[in-house]
Amino acid sequence: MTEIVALEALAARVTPGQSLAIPVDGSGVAMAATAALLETGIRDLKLICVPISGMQADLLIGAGRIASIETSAVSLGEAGAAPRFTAGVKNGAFTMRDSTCPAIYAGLLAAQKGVPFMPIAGIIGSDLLNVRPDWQVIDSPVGEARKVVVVPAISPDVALFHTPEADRAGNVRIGRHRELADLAYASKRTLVTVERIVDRNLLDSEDSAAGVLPSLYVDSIAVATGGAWPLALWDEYPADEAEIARYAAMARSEDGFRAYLSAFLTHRKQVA
Amino acid sequence: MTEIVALEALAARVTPGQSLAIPVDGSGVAMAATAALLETGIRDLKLICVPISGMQADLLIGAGRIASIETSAVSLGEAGAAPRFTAGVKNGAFTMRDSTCPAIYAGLLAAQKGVPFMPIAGIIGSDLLNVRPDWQVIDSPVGEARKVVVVPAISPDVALFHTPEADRAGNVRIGRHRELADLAYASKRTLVTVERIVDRNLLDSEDSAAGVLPSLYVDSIAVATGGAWPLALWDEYPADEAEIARYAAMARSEDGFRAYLSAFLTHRKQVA
Amino acid sequence: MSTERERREILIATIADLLDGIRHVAVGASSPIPAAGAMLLRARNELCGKPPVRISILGSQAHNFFTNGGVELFDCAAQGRVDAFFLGGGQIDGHGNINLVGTGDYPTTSVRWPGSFGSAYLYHLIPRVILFREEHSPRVFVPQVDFVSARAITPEIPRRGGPHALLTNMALFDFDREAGGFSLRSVHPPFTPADIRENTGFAYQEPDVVRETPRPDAATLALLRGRIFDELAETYPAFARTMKQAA
Amino acid sequence: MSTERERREILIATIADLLDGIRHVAVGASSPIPAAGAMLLRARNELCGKPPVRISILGSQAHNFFTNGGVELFDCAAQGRVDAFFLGGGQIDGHGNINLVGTGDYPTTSVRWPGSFGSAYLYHLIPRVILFREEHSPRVFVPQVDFVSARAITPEIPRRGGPHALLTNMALFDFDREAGGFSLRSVHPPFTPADIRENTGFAYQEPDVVRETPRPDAATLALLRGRIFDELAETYPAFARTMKQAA
Repeated sequence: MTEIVALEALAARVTPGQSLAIPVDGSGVAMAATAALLETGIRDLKLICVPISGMQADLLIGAGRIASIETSAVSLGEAGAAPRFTAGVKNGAFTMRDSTCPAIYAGLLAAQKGVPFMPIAGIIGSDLLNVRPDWQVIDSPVGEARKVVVVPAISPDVALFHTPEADRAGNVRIGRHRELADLAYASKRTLVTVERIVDRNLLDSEDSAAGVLPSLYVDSIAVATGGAWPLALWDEYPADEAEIARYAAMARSEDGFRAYLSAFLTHRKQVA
Repeated sequence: MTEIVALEALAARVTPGQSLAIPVDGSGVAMAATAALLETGIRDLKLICVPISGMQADLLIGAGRIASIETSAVSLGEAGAAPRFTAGVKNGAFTMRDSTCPAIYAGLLAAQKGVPFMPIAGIIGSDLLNVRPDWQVIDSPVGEARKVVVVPAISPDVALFHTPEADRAGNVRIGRHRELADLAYASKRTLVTVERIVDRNLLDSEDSAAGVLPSLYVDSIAVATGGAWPLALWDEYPADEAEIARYAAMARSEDGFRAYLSAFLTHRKQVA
Repeated sequence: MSTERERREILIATIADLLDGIRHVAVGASSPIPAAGAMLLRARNELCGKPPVRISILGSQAHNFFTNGGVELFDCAAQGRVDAFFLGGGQIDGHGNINLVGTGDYPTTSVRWPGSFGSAYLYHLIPRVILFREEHSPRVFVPQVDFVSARAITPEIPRRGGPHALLTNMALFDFDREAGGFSLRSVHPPFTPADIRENTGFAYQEPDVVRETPRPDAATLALLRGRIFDELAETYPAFARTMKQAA
Repeated sequence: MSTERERREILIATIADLLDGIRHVAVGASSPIPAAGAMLLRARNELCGKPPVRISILGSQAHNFFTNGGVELFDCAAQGRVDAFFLGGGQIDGHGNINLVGTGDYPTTSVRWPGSFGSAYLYHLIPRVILFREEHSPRVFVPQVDFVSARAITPEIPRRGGPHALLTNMALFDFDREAGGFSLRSVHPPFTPADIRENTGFAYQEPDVVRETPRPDAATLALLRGRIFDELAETYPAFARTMKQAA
């Protein structure tokens, strides 16, 4: 059953060398938990961005905590390129596994369905097929005769994300953000931070149940108020664009990144 | 954009020879529309039960309107075997395509994803593989090396189901019954009957939006009060077990079925 | 009437024992006895402070933890999140194979049953599948099923799922996945091992001394006749009423 | 400032024209000009009683018709339910291939861009992909991209999707799928065909007489500067404010 723990305890559930799946900005990025995770001294993470990431990935990269990254893009959006990602790729600081958004979803879907691979439309002709030898083009074995790309299952060790609320039984409200469910279904363990724990059972009414990830898929929950800051959380709060721009500017240099990271971690501890 | 029409007009959207996908009892079976469809003189339907059916399939079979049926089971549940189905199989009255529940979902998912086939766990060793030459066992081309069953895409011409409500833009409330969305995503055309049309936009609030099938996937809507009767509709009304038992008893004979069908169609016209 | 109730109570208590240790059991629609067994285990674990048991009942609103539609049970099983399930069969053979399709030549079978449902898939994926078929007769328990809806053992591919036990109105069998067959564990009173031999069409292992299936003890009966039948009434009102009235 | 506004207005009006006839257009995040073009078409169709246009803007709440998570846009495109989309590129070559990954030797590219996003997939599946890249320079428009994120034509497999046109700050090109290349359709004032030749690194077809891209007419401008920028403000407040202020 789902445990409700402190943020530090939740972060401690991630161990070095594990694969960690994280959602796209705005979907519910667990930034507070990322700070707590950095504090644990985590290293050698195999990051899986579903299907892209921004500042969260850039922080983990800049702090030297990742061994590899599988993603369709890393970008700070309006604030421009992700500086530590860009620098890290050039330095070969980690293994880069370039992908395309629906291929990440397809890999997770294969894990959700317990099959070793998933076929996916499109992609043929892309150089991604050259740099991803784990992908293949096959002739469809049944049905319409045509060539189709197949990608292997992606089964993350841990999924980590942030949402507005959970109930005491561990049911998590995900609303329309079903990509968070996709993450949880495919992952061996799912860690969720929330703005608040509510007393009502989220599965009780048909209307609210439709937007719920059942506790069956949720291992640990921690409360983290403003837990996605400086990123947006649905209609709860918008992105702190100024803060992200400040990060983008500082992270251009290694020293600037160190200074930002230190202040970010300190800020997080003060909020907690 | 979604049209809102009379029940008869909705039924007339289905033409002879088309493949028609219908959901499991209790999920939202469009029984009133089935009566209207029978009145159109429809024939040669290729029925696809997602993933099983009961009285709806049995009525269409008994009335001689289907050319083939793909299903994991046809059963009246508590009321026992589906008499016209059982008799029809023995007579070879239609082409029988036996399946297993998740294989039906897998076929629909392939259509949803625009791929010609879908891998699926399990099944190996089942005689279903012998009677479904369109299914194959392959060695996984990527990822974990193991044997896996692949099934072709199922792209129904028409999906038909019943739910409590739709809004004027054509958004349909499906709650947790996401199998209805699976049906719509995979089908070329989706026809929905509802208990009522509501004035508010179902996509307006995040909570209600989570349980909505967007109008993008909905071609035609008709109001049919009590439209699932005698089957259940979620928490709106329970199944009329006595009526289903009456059907089960009468449909044991060809004559009894004819009498039931005639009364059923008359009843439907009186309700409308 | 009281005998009928006792027969069912033994089945329910036996199912609770067979489920011991699981975290999540799924129960098909129209399965009041398996559901009652699962509820009995859940109540017992709760009373002894043992880990909680999650029960998913297909078609129930109250026992529905799923929010992703009809496919979620199947996905959930593939992910290893369902520990136990129940399957029946128009025919069950000595190799543990089940037939939900019909007898005679496919497709125009002489007897046609509803169809394979999810069996072909779930049998591979759920570790503890309990075969539950009340009718114990040579017609049901055959040497070889006419159609294999779901195969019990597939040595050519690795799998986590398969049969764990076979429970009928007369007896309880264990399934040995290595040997690929059943062995008689116990016989429900008042039946004898000879009754079982007479009514089973397939070969099975029989120990020298065959135990009697234990009747539920007083504490179990009290729990069953009180709380469990109350809980059951929400999903299976008619069944729960019959059991209560018989008490 | 007014020139900058006029430049953008031409782009927006051109996009509306390029989208004419579609039912559903999807717009990526941070794409105010494509979004404004789509909104202009929607408003125009509504005013003329033409079929309604659905606009999905990724990351927007108000323009979000999806309820199945991040994968729905991709599924929707595979189902043929998305008629038009916009793609850019760090490099775009004369064959219509786009590069969103970087220049130099992969993986330790000398210039690294964010990544391929959904391009490798959507380029195959959406019939009318509009390549939109404001910077018009030989650095962007190259003979051959260093990395093909998404290929424009794959004769070996049937596909419904691919490039329809290329719109830049200076010109509009049509893409000819048979010939596999671009042809200049019009040049935005004040640029000349010679400017285009000078700033385009790939070969393309050029007609004998090159048209000027039409400036939006008065009715279009009124619609744009009123209703469209108001509608746009919900998703792109900063952009809409700038455009309004310039007016």
